[in-house]
Amino acid sequence: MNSPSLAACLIFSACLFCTGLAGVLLRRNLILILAGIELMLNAANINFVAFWRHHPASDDVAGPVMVLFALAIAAAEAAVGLALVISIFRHYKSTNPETMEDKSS
Amino acid sequence: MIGKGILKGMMETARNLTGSFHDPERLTTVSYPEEKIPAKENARNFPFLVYDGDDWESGLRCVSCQICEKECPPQCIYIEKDTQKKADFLGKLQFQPKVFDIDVSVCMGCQICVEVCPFESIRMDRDFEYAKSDRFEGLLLHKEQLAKSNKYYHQIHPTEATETDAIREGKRQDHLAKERAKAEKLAQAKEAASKSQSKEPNKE
Amino acid sequence: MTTVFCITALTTLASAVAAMSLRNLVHCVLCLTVSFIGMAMVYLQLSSQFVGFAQVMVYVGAVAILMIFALLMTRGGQELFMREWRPMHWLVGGLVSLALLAVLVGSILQSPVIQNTGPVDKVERVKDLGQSLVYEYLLPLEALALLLTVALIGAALIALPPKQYPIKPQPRENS
Amino acid sequence: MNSAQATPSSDKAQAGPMFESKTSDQAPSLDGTERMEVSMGPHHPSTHGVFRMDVELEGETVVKLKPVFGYLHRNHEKIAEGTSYLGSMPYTDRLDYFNSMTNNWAYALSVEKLAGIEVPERAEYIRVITAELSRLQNHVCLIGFLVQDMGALGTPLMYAFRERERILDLFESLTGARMMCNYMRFGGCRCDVTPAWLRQAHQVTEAFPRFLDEFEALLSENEVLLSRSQGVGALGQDLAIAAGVTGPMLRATGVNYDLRKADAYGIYNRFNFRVPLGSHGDVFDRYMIRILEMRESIAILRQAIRDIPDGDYVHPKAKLRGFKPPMGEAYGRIEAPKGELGFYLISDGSPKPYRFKVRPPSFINLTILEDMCLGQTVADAVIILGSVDIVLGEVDR
Amino acid sequence: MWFEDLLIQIKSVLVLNAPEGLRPILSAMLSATPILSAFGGLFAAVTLLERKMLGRIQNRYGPNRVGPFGIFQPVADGIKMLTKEDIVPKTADHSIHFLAPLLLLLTAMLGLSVIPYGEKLVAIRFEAGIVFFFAVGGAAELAVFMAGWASRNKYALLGSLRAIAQMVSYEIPLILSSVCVLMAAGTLSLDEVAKSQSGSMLSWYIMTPWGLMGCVLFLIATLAEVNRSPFDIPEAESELIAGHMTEYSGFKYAVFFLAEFVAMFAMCALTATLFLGGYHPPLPILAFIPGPFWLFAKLMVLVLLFIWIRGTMPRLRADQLMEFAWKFMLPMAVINLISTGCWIALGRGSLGWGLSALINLAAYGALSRWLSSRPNQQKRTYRFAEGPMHAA
Repeated sequence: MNSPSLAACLIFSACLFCTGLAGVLLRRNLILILAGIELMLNAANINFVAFWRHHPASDDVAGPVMVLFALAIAAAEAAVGLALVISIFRHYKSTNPETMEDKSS
Repeated sequence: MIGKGILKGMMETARNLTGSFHDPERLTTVSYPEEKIPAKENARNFPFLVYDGDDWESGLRCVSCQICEKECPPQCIYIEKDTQKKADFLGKLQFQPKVFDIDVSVCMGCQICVEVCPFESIRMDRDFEYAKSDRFEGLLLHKEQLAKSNKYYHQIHPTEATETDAIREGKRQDHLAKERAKAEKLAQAKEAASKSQSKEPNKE
Repeated sequence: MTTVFCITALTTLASAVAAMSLRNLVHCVLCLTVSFIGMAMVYLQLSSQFVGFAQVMVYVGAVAILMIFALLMTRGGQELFMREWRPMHWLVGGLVSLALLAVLVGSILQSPVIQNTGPVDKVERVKDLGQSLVYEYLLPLEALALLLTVALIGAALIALPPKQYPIKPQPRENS
Repeated sequence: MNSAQATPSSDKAQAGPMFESKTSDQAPSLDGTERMEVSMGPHHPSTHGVFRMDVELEGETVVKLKPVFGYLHRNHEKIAEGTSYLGSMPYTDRLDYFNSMTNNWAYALSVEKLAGIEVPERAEYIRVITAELSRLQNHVCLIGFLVQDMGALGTPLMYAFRERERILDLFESLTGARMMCNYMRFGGCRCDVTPAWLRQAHQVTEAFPRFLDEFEALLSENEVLLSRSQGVGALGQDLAIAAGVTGPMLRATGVNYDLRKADAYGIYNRFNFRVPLGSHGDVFDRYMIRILEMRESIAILRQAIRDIPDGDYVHPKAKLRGFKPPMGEAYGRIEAPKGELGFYLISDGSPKPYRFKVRPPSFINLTILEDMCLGQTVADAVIILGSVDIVLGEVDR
Repeated sequence: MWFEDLLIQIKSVLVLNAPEGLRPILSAMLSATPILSAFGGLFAAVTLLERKMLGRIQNRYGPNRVGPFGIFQPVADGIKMLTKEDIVPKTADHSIHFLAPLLLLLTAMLGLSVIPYGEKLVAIRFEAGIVFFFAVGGAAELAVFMAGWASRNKYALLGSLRAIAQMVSYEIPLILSSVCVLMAAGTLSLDEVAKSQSGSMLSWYIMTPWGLMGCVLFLIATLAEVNRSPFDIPEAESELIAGHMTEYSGFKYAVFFLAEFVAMFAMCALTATLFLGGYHPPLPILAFIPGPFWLFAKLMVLVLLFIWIRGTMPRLRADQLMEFAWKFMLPMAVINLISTGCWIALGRGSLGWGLSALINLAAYGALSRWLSSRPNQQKRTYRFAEGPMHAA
């Protein structure tokens, strides 16, 4: 299988990263903000694999292993993050970060 | 041990599964239109009108007394008396129904009309395949549809029909006896009258 | 640079953009899932099977479901609509991310890395992966296991409702 | 229970899609989740006829349950006041259409009380036999339905119907109808039983315990059934007595009350049988009490079929037409399979009753549905309803 | 062997005669078509078989109207389903409502692509085939959610949430109980797993104590994963009408139905591959019968077992289902892993066999003792009334 070139992968992941960033900056819902962070993490993961794929060393699997670690961490992050969102929602009756400010003041 | 009860239950269903292939006790259903469970003798469904002889119109036992109409709990019987009378099995002139309708969509088959009928004319049928495409007119049975022969009655409820016939025979005997007695009385009276007067002829 | 990669990448990007911009939050999460699947396909094209499947398993099977549950529990369905539309906010945010994109793409295109290496013919072997996990990266793996356990318990504790059910039946008044 | 229980949250959430409803005027409970109002019925597969439960759910926990009935209201009592005493007899068949025999008996009993009619001994025996047979088929079908409500795909129900069929065949060959028997008359029964019929009834009775053993092997130890029914829908003795619950439901709570013993109506004091009692009052107890009662019914049937005397099957002076009881009132009650079934009659001396009132066991047992369901899950509410043993014909009348 | 070679010959002839550009597509289609058509036919046969067998269990005949012994019943059902009006609720999310059944079917069918049907008959030979299988299975949850959410029906939503909760929690014991086989076979690839069980029946993994326990656990988890009774809580008709399928009718409903059955077949095929020797015959003498036949025979045995269970069992409650997953399935699966480890460490001989059996039996005994000591698993005794009646 002919795999995509490194530049394509990197640009693709940069685009994904920026999409995630835009989501974090623009959306006003905690869950979507978390989703944006997940997108950014994934963009980084693609870079890991792409660099591993294009690295001349043949017997090393550091890239995929890093991705696996990142996956596990992302899963943990999602679990805790979403639990926090639920807990925040119980307290403030909203998942909009701005209304939270209003209430606490 | 958890799972024991479940295994026991599964053995039970397995026994029924295999049993359904060889044990008629475990496969009680029948394939209905091709195969029918033989009807019980007592089975009842909707009423019909019994007639004697071959002609349903003249042989109809109903004398239009309207007791069943009155007693019917859901009031599904509608009777209109005919002005013309006809002779019944005893030779007595009786009314006959001009209209006798039973709305079997209303009838609940309770058999009360049968029990109250003093003329043994209304009896329970056991036919149940009444599906019609027209549920108003189609299920309103008129007397020509309701009239069924005594032979048919014997076919579906042999014991009961024999009993009924015995009752009617008894009634006929009673009647004959009464007629005879009456005739004798009449004859005696006549004799007595003719003896005493012997003038006026009998108008009959 | 194959057509397959182009299609995958464009679909992934499009659904990621949709996930970040749609109004209906459930649609957002579903689009996000599509982009996760797209990324898994990119991994496959980079001949990294196990990572791709793990990606689908973790992100589609777990994270997306978790998000949906969180969405429904926070009545996300009702806060679907962005109540106020603030153009300034969007302008600034959009500009920042576009600027970052420009910087990144520029630096990637200028970087020497992309010139001197072509794709190497190699496949990720599950066996190698497993062996390197338990030999080379044993300590991180253990730490990760601990982290996951802690995260699991922590998440459960945080999300625990303040009151316990079931509700006891109330005695009838005057019975 | 939390504070939100008291807030009026109902009435609005019913119509409209669930996510678009305005939430601000709906008080959420403490943890911010919303209550869901579900109308189970009248066209819901679990509700045993046209019956509706307005259920309010917190997650899957029932916090409020309102039984709504009346969908099958047929004006039974008013119709009875407009027809002759005999004319109401076929209508009583249709109250609890599983047990037309016991319904007939309860009505006949109250009319006999009202008019002071004697019942010949043979008729009493026939009544006991038919009543206990209908108790058998009622209980076995109820258990079938109950397990069906637990999701058992109808297998126990089919077995129950297989056995019920044998009893219905008996009824058919005796009375002509399988369900709407219309068999009892004031002062006896409509027709006599034949020796052949008694032999057949004996066979059915003797075969029944074997079926019960099979049925219990299928169900009684099944772990799924145990965990579904034990501790579910528990009912306390005090509440049960206060609410007027009768029948197996009351006995499952441990109250020793069986009209066959307490009233000894008919000739029940001649038979040797026991009254099983539960101690938890939950769904499993109701299930087991019914199984045990069936075994006792078989004992009664054996004695009755053995001892049935010759004689009249109906009081020779009983009138069919032009029946007019003297002025007065009477309440006749029997232990129907579902509980105490009573008919209250007032006569003004005319051929029609002045007042006709039914005391249906299912209706009164149903009134405490909410008390049993609170704090349980929706799935439990379904089987609690199943364990009450209702027939909507009787509930709505 | 001859059968597989024949199939491969046919395929290579067909592919090689095609124009260059079409070859990969043609090859993929030629791999997919026999699998899909075989399972499509199996679906039709099993719907009939299930109804027949359930009927027999319930002392009925089952469908017997259409054709001799009702064998054309599936055709009639199909015609009925296809000609039925497709009703979509007005407030439903139309696109998602439409996509959900298709996605479910897709996930179910993708699982079939990694099953080895014969030594040479694997549609896609992934090195991590079983991970692919479970990853694709995970997407089914999403489809169920889409169906429930897009219907805008409370019953549907409740049903789909229950389904997701159930599938997520049973995925863990499912994967853990398959891991023991992967440990023993030392590979993630399904055809390697199947190959490692070649020989007679005795070399199947179900013949070891851990394999038996793993197989039982795997089957129970499979029941939950494909929403079959007694775990059909998502569609509990006595509570939730039809769960996430409440608002579906006609063709889409048929697709749901198909997806459910295909998922069941896929899981059964996986069970057969993992524990029952896959395409290997029970005795080496029987090797002249082609491998696919054996796989399908094993699959059918499992499907019949599922139907039998369905005819017997009442349904668990949602919370009891979770309880069962976490309190019985998960500990048992973990202990089973330990027992597998012992078996491997002790050289796969009779010593390891005995120790593994011991561990499993002890664990099962202890767990079932603990579970049946709970308040809702009691054996009760009943008393009969003595003394005076309660005053009326």
